[in-house]
Amino acid sequence: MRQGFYRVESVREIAGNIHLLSLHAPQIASAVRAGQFLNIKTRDMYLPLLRRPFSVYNRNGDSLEIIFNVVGLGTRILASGPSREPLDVIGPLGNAFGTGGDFEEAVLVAGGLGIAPMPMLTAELKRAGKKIHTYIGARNGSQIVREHMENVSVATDDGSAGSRGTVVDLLRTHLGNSSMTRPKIFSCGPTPMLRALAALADEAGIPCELSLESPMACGIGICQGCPVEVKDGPRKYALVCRDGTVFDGKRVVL
Amino acid sequence: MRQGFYRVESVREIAGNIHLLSLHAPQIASAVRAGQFLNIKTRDMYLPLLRRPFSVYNRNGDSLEIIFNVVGLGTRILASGPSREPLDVIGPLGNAFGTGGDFEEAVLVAGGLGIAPMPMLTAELKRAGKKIHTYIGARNGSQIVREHMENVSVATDDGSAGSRGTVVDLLRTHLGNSSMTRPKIFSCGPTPMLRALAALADEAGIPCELSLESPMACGIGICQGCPVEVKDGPRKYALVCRDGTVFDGKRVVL
Amino acid sequence: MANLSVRIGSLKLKNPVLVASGTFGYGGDVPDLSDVNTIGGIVTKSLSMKPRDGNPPDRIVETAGGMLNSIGLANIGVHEFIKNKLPGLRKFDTAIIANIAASSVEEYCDVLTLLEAQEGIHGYEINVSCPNVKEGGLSFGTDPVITAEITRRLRKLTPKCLLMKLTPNVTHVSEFARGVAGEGADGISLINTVVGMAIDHRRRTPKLSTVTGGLSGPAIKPIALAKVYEAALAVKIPIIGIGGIMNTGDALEFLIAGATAIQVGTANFIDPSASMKIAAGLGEYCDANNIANVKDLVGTLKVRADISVVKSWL
Amino acid sequence: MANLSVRIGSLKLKNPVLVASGTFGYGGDVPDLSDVNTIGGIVTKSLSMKPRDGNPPDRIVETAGGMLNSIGLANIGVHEFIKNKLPGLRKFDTAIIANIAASSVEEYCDVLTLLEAQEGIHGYEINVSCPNVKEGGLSFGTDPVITAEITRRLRKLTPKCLLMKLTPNVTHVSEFARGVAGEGADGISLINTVVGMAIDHRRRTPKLSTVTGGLSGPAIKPIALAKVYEAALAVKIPIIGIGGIMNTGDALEFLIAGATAIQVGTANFIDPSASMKIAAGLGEYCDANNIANVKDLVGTLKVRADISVVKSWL
Ligand SMILES: Cc1cc2nc3c(=O)[nH]c(=O)nc-3n(C[C@H](O)[C@H](O)[C@H](O)COP(=O)(O)OP(=O)(O)OC[C@H]3O[C@@H](n4cnc5c(N)ncnc54)[C@H](O)[C@@H]3O)c2cc1C
Ligand SMILES: Cc1cc2nc3c(=O)[nH]c(=O)nc-3n(C[C@H](O)[C@H](O)[C@H](O)COP(=O)(O)OP(=O)(O)OC[C@H]3O[C@@H](n4cnc5c(N)ncnc54)[C@H](O)[C@@H]3O)c2cc1C
Ligand SMILES: Cc1cc2nc3c(=O)[nH]c(=O)nc-3n(C[C@H](O)[C@H](O)[C@H](O)COP(=O)(O)O)c2cc1C
Ligand SMILES: Cc1cc2nc3c(=O)[nH]c(=O)nc-3n(C[C@H](O)[C@H](O)[C@H](O)COP(=O)(O)O)c2cc1C
Ligand code: FES
Ligand code: FES
Repeated sequence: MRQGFYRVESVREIAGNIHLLSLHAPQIASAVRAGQFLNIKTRDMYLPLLRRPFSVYNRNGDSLEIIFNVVGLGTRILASGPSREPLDVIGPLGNAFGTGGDFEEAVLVAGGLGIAPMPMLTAELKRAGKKIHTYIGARNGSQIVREHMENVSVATDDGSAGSRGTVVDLLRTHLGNSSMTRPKIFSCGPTPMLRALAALADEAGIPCELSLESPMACGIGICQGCPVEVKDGPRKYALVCRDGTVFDGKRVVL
Repeated sequence: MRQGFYRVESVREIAGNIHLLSLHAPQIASAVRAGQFLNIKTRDMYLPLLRRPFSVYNRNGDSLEIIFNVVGLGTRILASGPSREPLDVIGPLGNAFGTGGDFEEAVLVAGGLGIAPMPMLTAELKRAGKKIHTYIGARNGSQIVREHMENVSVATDDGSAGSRGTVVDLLRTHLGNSSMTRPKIFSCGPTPMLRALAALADEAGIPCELSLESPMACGIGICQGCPVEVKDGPRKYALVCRDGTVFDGKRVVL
Repeated sequence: MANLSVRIGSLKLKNPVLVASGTFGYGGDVPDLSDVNTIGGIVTKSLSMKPRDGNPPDRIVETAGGMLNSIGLANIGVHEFIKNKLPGLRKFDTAIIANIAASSVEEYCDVLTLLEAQEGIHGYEINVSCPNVKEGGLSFGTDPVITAEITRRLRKLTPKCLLMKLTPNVTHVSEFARGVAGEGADGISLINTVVGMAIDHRRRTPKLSTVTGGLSGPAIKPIALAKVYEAALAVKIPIIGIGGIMNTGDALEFLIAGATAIQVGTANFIDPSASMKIAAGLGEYCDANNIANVKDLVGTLKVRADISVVKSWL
Repeated sequence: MANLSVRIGSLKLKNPVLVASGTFGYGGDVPDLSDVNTIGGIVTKSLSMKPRDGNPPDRIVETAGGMLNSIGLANIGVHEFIKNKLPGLRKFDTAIIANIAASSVEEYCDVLTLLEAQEGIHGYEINVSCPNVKEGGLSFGTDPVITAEITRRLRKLTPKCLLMKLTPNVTHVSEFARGVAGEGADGISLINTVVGMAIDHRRRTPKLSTVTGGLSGPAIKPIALAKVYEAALAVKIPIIGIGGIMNTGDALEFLIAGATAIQVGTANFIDPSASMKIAAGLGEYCDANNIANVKDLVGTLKVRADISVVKSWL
């Protein structure tokens, strides 16, 4: 992990309210792994006060990309376009998805902005020679991002793209109809989705890694602000920013 | 006085660290008088929290101009150029210089950014048929603005333009060497300068109007935040924003 | 259209939004920039028996997300208020609440008695919590016995709505809340400003002439909410929530925490029609969420059953 | 080069900048992003006898210019600290101050006794002011008798630097300051966080699992400065100023107000090297202003002679 000032190369809207920001950050780009995040000071002052965490979406040579929704002040500032000053960024942070392990087919499940880590994950899995299935859930078709992803199936709440319903329901149906060889699930998305997915994985006996979110003050393990309840070990909580963000679905209580 | 959202037309540096901002504000432009000020919300959030007061520098048809130094966050934001959103402005505020009274020659004395109200004042005095002498004091020559002003004499701390020394000393010399017919002094600048000037005016028996500054929370007379001690009347303090900013030099205790 | 009216003692407000004392002049000072007829009420600048000059400059400093003031209760005095301000206020279709500050229990009583003889005042708010004066102010407001005593004395003098405005600068505001509720106050206004200071490190001087002042604005909203929540758990009389309320969302937080009404202070300096926008916003919120009566929102904070709230401060 | 060293009891700090408890882990957690050898000292996360899980999520909320936390003293416990963290800390060339939190007077004593037997600890900071736990914390820190009692008991157990960390959530912090000074504390750390809360008005739920939490960051700097000033006027022992310090200018304000040293808290989350930058900045400031010893700045606030400071809170 390192702290540096990096130039914003571009910011553009790539789907309904979803912005892609490209950052010239060679030192981070050379080290980052799929599932890791950046902690970004969106403006050089006390409002917003804290950094804002974003998954690395893609690596492009010396550049890193993140994608985000405008939800509050920090993302509003980022979406307003490159500022003259470079951004103060800490990264790469968190652990990473376990792409190297003992499995053959990777099942990527993303809800909403949970697609963010999937392009890098896809690239890593391809390098590791895994077969990839990607399931994307969104509110509606306008919010679907598929670039850099493989073998994509889509579910939308309103049925405006892919099947109507949740992405976990879609996966459940697919798992019922097909048989995968030594699959492993990788997921990122809203907590209710992850909870349902962890249950499905458990039922189906498929290993499952979840990338979690939490409000964070530091992102680097020094504030104890981002607990997630874990079932193993002597401690009740692990820290999302330092012990995660990726956790074994069996390990966490969501 | 009114509150409105007005488009920033341009921001440019017109002298060393002095910026000129032009605002499309027809409703204020049609009402404003020399010596009045605008109270500007520099950014739509809680940092900076309060509005920032600026004298009206010039009127240009439907546009109003202000000039300012970058001294803190608010002025840094204004200097960073026109933003997409219009600025939230309250104005015109404060009383105005008494340009219509019983005098023949107007002596304008400005220290530093105290030149701000002088162009509008010059225009009003010209319309009223007064003869004008302008004395400008600055730290150095690079910070002198003379546009829209008449008959300018300059004093700088370092002597890099005009005479070396304070503008009040310069005026004292000039008053000693020349004789004016029914003069009246109009001034704006740092408090120590105004104090010295008021003393000089008193000595010389010349009426004198001073535009004062004060930290302000509201700028519209509802917070009692901007007192200036006055010698007359039953109350110890007057309010700079509402009873001023222009005061008779004899009336105030600086 | 939702019913926005709320009741505090005998006083019915058309909506729960008031402007806070000292942040809106005497009430009618900025007619061009605001329409007070659309809010629930006006709380006047604190009135004392004699006019008060207030503190020397500087009185205002901006801080991160807030501001410090040391006005020192500068006001025209109750006599001039009655003569020159009250007639104008009577024309408004909104509740007029006279805020009273004093340096002795007698002065509180005398000012209230004078005002009680006038038409057009709907209630009183008693400032026992100004941090910027040497007598009265915090020396009263941090003493639960005197605070209760002032309430008791004033209660006898008026049947009108009597609000006690408390300071957050105490260990247990609930103790003060219980005290004034026990003496018959109709409501509790919370919070006055938080004691703070700022230093010009270049000159090594205080930025306020009085060294310390009162902190207000968004910076103190979390503190104000906690105090309102504490008081609302402690007493049954209405709380009027104050502190850093800038928009409708902030106002809703206070109602949900247990405030029956709210006051808008510092926000008036930035936008003199902030309170009007909040009153309108509450209406829209209720309509959009099928809330028939705004008062149904009061004290509706849902606290997780599996968690025992840390109440060490209670 | 100015002399930046300051003394607190028997402890000499190379400069007056420390990192605050709970905001820098155990001290050695972010070596890539900070160089603790350039600051005066590290205050560890609060240590209790047994490990503590801390409070359920959510523990963090951002507010205007500040943040609320409700960590609940989550920590690994003093045994694991001694085993796994202290060895690493010993390698640093900076003062190591162990912060202790406990739910009984005995627990404070027991934890301190354990640490006292170790090499490499230069002092203790006693947290009697955490707003986020049910036992200990504010129930101790708002009681001057217990606070003094804890000081008295601990003073007997160590000759090392003993700092008492007080809460701002009391009416008169000077009362507590005098109490702990009277029992032999070497210094007073001020302030811990201010009780605050935030509500999600859409869900009508508290944003923190424990409803209330502790406010920190720039928003509270004015409050912290006023408390430091109050305490510094009340006692002769050094004050360690804490609260919203983000940069050198902020640190100077605290020194001028009367703090002998300062701690950087929330700023670490935003910039883990904030404290190092401040330590360097103090050196530059002293050099630029011909201040030979940083301690010559302490308590140099110039108050206008014609103004009597409002001290109703003293
Ligand atoms: C590890 C991690 C990775 C993330 N990756 C992405 C991503 O790739 N793309 C994306 O759009 N969003 C991502 N998020 C969520 C993103 O951090 C928030 O949307 C963002 O912080 C909102 O900031 P704001 O100022 O616009 O919103 P505000 O609502 O104004 O933020 C207020 C506070 O709430 C926190 N907050 C708000 N939403 C969230 C959230 N969902 N999770 C955690 N904290 C939140 C903010 O950090 C801030 O402290 C991620 C969050 C985490 C923890
Ligand atoms: C009536 C009036 C007219 C003014 N006209 C001009 C003008 O035409 N051109 C110009 O450059 N400046 C003018 N000023 C000063 C200008 O308002 C300040 O420079 C500006 O507020 C600084 O804001 P900031 O955020 O950049 O600085 P900061 O230092 O960050 O401001 C912090 C706080 O201090 C206040 N403040 C800072 N400097 C001053 C000051 N000199 N007077 C009063 N309050 C201050 C700010 O308003 C704010 O509340 C005027 C001030 C007043 C009262
Ligand atoms: C400039 C100023 C003057 C104030 N004057 C008074 C006053 O005269 N009487 C009073 O009871 N409260 C006074 N207050 C306190 C406010 O009424 C209010 O309680 C406090 O500012 C918190 O609310 P806010 O954060 O919305 O401003 C004053 C506050 C400010 C900022
Ligand atoms: C996330 C967080 C955790 C904290 N944990 C502790 C703690 O364990 N012990 C303690 O004495 N203070 C703790 N504090 C209080 C800080 O040490 C400090 O007193 C306070 O945050 C004010 O300083 P600041 O505004 O610079 O953050 C914590 C503060 C924060 C923000
Ligand atoms: S966000 Fe600070 S420990 Fe995880
Ligand atoms: S600035 Fe508020 S009364 Fe003048």
